Amino acid sequence: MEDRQLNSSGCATDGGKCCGGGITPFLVGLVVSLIFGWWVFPDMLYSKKEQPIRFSHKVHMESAGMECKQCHVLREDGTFAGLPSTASCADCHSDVMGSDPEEARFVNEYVKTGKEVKWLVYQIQPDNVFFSHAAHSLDGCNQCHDFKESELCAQCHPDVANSDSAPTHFENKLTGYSKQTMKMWQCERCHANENHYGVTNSSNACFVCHK
Amino acid sequence: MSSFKEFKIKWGMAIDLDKCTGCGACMVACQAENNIAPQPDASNKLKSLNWLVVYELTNGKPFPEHEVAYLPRPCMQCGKPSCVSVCPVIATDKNEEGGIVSQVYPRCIGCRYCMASCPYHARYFNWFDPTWPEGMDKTLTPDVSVRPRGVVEKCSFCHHRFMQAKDKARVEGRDPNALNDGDYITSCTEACPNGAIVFGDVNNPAHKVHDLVKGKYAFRLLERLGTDPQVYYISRREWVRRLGDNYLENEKVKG
Amino acid sequence: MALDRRGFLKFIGGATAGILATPVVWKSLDDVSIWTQNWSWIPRNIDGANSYVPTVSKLCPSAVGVKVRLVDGRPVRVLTNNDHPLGGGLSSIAAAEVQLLYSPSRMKRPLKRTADGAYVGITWEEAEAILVEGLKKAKGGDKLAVVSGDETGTINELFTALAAEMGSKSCFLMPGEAQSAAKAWELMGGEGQVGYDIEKSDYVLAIGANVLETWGPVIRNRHAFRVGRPHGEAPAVRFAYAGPVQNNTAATADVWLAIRPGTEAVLALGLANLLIKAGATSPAADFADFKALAAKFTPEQVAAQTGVDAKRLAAVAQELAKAKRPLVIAGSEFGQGGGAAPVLAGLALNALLGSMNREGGIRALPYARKVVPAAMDRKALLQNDLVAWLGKVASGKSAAPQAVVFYEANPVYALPQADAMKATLAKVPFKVAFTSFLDETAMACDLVLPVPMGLERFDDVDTPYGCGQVVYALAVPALAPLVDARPAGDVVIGVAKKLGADLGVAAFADALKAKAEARGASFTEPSATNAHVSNAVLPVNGIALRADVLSKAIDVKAPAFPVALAPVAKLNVGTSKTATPPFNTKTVRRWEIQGKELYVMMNGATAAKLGLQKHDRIELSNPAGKFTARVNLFEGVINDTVAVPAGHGHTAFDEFSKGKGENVMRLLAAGAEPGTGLSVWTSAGVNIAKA
Amino acid sequence: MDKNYDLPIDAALFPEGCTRCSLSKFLVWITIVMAVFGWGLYAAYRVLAEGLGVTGLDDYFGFGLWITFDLAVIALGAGAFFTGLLRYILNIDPLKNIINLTVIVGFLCYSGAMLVLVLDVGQPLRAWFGYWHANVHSMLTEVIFCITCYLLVLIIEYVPLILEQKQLNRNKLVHAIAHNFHLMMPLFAGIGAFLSTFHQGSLGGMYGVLFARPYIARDGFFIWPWTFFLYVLSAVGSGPVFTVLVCTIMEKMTGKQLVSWEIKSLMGKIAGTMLTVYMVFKLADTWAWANDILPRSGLTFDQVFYGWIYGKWLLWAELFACGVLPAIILIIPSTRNNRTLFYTAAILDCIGVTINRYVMTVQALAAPVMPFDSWETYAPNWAEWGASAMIMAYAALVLSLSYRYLPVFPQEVKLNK
Repeated sequence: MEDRQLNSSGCATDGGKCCGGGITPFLVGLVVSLIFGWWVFPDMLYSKKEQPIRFSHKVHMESAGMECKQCHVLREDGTFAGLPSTASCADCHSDVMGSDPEEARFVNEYVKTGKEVKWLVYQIQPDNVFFSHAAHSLDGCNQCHDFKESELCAQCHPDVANSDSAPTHFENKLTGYSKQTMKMWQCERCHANENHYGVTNSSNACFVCHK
Repeated sequence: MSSFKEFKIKWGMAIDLDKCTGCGACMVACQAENNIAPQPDASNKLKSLNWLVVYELTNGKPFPEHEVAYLPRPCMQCGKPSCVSVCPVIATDKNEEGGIVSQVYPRCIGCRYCMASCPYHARYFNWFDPTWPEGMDKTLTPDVSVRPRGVVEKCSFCHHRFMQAKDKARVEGRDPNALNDGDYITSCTEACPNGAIVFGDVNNPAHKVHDLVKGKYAFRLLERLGTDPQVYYISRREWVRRLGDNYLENEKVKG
Repeated sequence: MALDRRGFLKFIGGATAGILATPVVWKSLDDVSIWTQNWSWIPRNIDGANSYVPTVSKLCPSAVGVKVRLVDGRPVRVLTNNDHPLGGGLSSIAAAEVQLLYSPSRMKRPLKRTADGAYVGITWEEAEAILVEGLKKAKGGDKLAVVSGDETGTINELFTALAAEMGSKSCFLMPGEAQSAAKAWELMGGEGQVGYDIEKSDYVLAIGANVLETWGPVIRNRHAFRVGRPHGEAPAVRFAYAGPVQNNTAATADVWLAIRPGTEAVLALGLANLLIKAGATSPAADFADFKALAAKFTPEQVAAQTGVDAKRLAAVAQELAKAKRPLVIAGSEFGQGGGAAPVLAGLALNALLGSMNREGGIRALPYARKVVPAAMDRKALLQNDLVAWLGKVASGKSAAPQAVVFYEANPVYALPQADAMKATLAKVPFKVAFTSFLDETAMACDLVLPVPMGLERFDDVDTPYGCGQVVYALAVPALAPLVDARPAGDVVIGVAKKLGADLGVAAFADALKAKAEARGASFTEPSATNAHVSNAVLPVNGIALRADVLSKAIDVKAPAFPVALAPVAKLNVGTSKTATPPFNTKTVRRWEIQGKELYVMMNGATAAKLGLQKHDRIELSNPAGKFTARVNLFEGVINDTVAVPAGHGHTAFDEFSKGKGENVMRLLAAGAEPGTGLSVWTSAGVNIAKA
Repeated sequence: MDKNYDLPIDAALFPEGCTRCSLSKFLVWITIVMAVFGWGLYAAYRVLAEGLGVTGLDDYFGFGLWITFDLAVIALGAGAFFTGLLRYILNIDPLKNIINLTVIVGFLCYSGAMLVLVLDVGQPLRAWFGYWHANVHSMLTEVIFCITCYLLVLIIEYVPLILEQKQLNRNKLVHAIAHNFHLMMPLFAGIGAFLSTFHQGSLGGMYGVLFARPYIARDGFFIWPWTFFLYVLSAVGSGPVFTVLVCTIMEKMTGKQLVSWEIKSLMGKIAGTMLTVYMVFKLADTWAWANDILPRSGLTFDQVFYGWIYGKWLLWAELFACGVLPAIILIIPSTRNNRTLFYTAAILDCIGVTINRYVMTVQALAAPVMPFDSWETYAPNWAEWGASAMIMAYAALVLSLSYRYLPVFPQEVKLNK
């Protein structure tokens, strides 16, 4: 026992001799962790999910000439309906209208059964966030800006107006949120901008956005 | 200590203590509105979470001279809150038009310093995770987030109703910063069958509460400590008014 | 490359430096804190579109008009309905009604009791078969009894019609103020249902009647109080309350006259004496007799019997005399068991004050006509005295029935002498409960049938006792039943059919439609408020003051017990049918229940006399029963009286009420009121000893 | 190297020239300590897994035993910064004989306090918000930053002591690091003194700013209420003798003399002087509070005490029996050099500061402010005692290991010849 301890301490004393390798191990460690941290880790953190139905905003906007707010409705009491229900889609799609097999699948699997589509929301916010779509209106913002409706929406939402298929949804495995869920600092790009205050009556107060 | 903003709109309450019978409807309506979990045993009042509590006041005289009064105590939404400046992480603030003291649950670290600072005991801590009897969580409203254990919470004057009233005004093309009297009232105000609570903008002469808080019999709790509450009480009974603040023997009560 | 220790340390150093320059640590730190906002075991908000269903609460005894808020069809709140004649605020039960849909004690499916006493779930088909079999054995000769806990619904017509078809008239309501009032009104020769026009009165004297908590349509009463007492201003309507305890009504009343429990009629006659002396009179034929009777109730006499302060009594008499539209409301301080005498004396006072058939006074409201031909009408039903009948069954004077059907009633818990009543009911071979909750009575039944809760069914409220106007309100379902429940009305109609009886209505909904029509309501379908108000009144002619009855009925004996018992009823602890709703445990006052222990109240002088201090554990006992409790000192209780919070001590239901406190009904012994024969249990007494 | 088989098997690790008990005896002691530690660990687990509801805290007493414990140990741990200040900045050389112990005690008090805080905050996973989302107006923010920085300083001060461990120190690099650290010590002592003054003060300030709690509210100077300064003074008036007491307990347990009486007496003199200064201010503060702040709030002196549990005896004990009395004993040389009186005074001094921290925490919360509110009482439960005991066990463990293997006491060899 005594010997072993002496040996081990002996090794420690002549450690100076085996001080080989120079800076290489340090650099190797650095590079390995950088690769892990920037490339491997983000991939591990998110799971990829696709929308249950390949939905084309482009077809609806361009061919059908619709506007965002026709489906993403503000209700009379000022609350926002968010995604349309199957019933409201069925106003047009009561039967298969086009030749797209995805539309046919939608009609058969959802409209006919009355099931709701479990759409994945890219901007889903935590329960503690209160977001008023009524407050972020074209009228309000266009006092100074010159947004088209889809441009205004795209300030926060992915710009899907011209896309034929919905982007992949990245879900954070730890938090359960979408990769694109806005963080508070992103809201503050406008809310902490004092130029907005007098015009939009916005503010950066906590309770403007929290519930 | 930081200074506090003055607001154009100041939401306030005038609670007529001569009209409150202590029935508890406000306390139940508050829990249901704000997604507060029920407690099978709530007999330890120091550990039962309710944003609004009805205190029992007594004139301290023996039978038959005895009188009793009930005092509902929401958060006072102080003009100079003692809780805001002490919070180390800015989880609570008084910065929104209307003067409601905000409490942001995901920011709160649960240090409870704000609770120590509040002489009204208006702040509550989630000692455990909230639980509902099986299925009852389906009755939660979508308006207020459910708080996990370890954070402090308090009455928000049903702040979500303020947001909803503003949104309704917006879609109807009205000015969200000029709500009519009654467009926005708290759940307790609405529930009280005796109409003991009047809620509105204290700064707006068109709102009933504006005149009520200036009445001869209006007072606030612990006024002399300088917290400047936005909740006013009204009582024609002097002993009730006297219980609103600490008085030395020779001091006169207001009203 | 051979990696020695030093090299390894360098590698670790490099890796550490590197990792700090990547998002790994910082992002994780942030995401972990976001994770704490969204713990999977914390329920989430579920968004959706709001909708509102106006209805009336069948759960709350005050029958409050409400609005149910639904989010995508999911009920989340019961809200105030200011447009409803029975609305204008919430009671602490109605406010919790949505949450009670998910009460842990809710009945989820029909149950039958097996031979070993255990309950097993069965299908509705089995349940109805058992019910039909059981009822067949009870055919003919009052072998079936019905006990209903619903005072205002048309459902009673179906149950009583079924009983009639089976040859029985043993149909009872759970005891309440309405029975005492009906008896008194009948004795006076009044027609229809007596009503109190609180809304238009300028001086309301409530004797016993806890008008803001348990008497009549409480929320409607409170609304009148609210209107009569403008915020922060001098009250336009004065309220006076006489009772043994400074209860919720007394708390805000301008005057509290402390009187001993059970002496309401004495107080009323004392006031009558003073008013007559001051010149009050009545055209009643027996006024002279009444005057002679009242003269015996001198202030000294009244003070001695009731304990009231003579000066305060005189002051109230003066205020009554001066008021333009005074109204006297007499009843029981805890909503039952008061007998007819107090109401009779109270109505006589109204007669002296000229309040009969006047705005802000007493109104005679027409009963609605029956819509089920074979049914017993409300008037007849109110004449049946459940407590007296059970007393006869207990003593063997009446034969025990073969079957009893309970509809939303919990007599095992809620009747006076609860222990004895339970034993009596045990004699009945076949007992069925239609109920939403597994209550004490259901636990004593052979068959338990879940009914949808008020928010899940069509139902109605017809002019609750106390209303000054005819009010007919429809309850409409805000949602489909969450459990395997069936509306009792439809079950009864089906069962009757199987027993070979035709009740004359095809479905309960038809009965409701017919009733609405009978009341002259413009709606027969759900409407925005679902309520109809009518100013129809019956003439009040030839009212007698019945001094003959009063002189017999007022029978103030020397107290048999050292301490009088005053139960204190409050709505926040629910009803016997619901127990304490989950949210409401927080509204129970600190020194009312601590853990499992009940606190009872007495004033300092009484406590000193008994050698007691706050928190002392005591035993309350009398021949009816006994229990232990702790002492809370409350100066708002008259001397030599112990005030006991009612509504606790459930032995059924869930963790929110089961086993907490004691049931005061166990200490209340019922006696018969001389002259009227009504059962009374408002003047109980107890022995108190340190435990 | 000759092997002496009479020595404990880990003798090679002992400080130069020192003897220690056998390893088995040491392990028995460590086992006892670890048992206590385990109990606390279980309490900590329950608190973290289920929530703070398992403690005796409630909505009236959001602060309780743990905060009292934190404040008390931080005050008593002040021996570290003040002795450091005197030793390195003011060059009072004899203090080098006890400075190592003050550093260890300081480190233990501060790290222990931080550990308790992890349990005491409801959301420990968000604790970093204190740095990232700091509210500059909050005294607690000042506390968080100062305590964290000061704990780093204490670690830096503790590290060279570890590196001076006999076997480690044979390594030239380690030796060089330890040596250089020592040269920088005055710098760290200075930073430490600065940080520590501020956080001791801001702990007091935390209470003094609670203007709606008349029991603890105090007027003050600039942004700091008087309690800010009182806390600094009371800490330096008790920290040095606490270190002496720890040292004496270690002496009793080890049966050795570790620090000479002169040094202890010197520490006593330092503490006594500061305590005297403190008591002058504390008495003045109490007088002003009773005659100005309370009546301004509509309260009388009698109203802020209640029954036995929150009785006036606590105040009298704090001010006189545990304040004025030890101050007198410690400043008068003849009484100070009477060992019995000295130790009595030291113990009373520490008790006095603990009472102060207790009443400022618990009684302040117990005292009702709304006239219709009631006095409530608080008693810590097993979970709080357990977690506190865990910290004591942790301290005992670190002290035991440090004593056994590190050259903590420069005089030990000489004094035990």
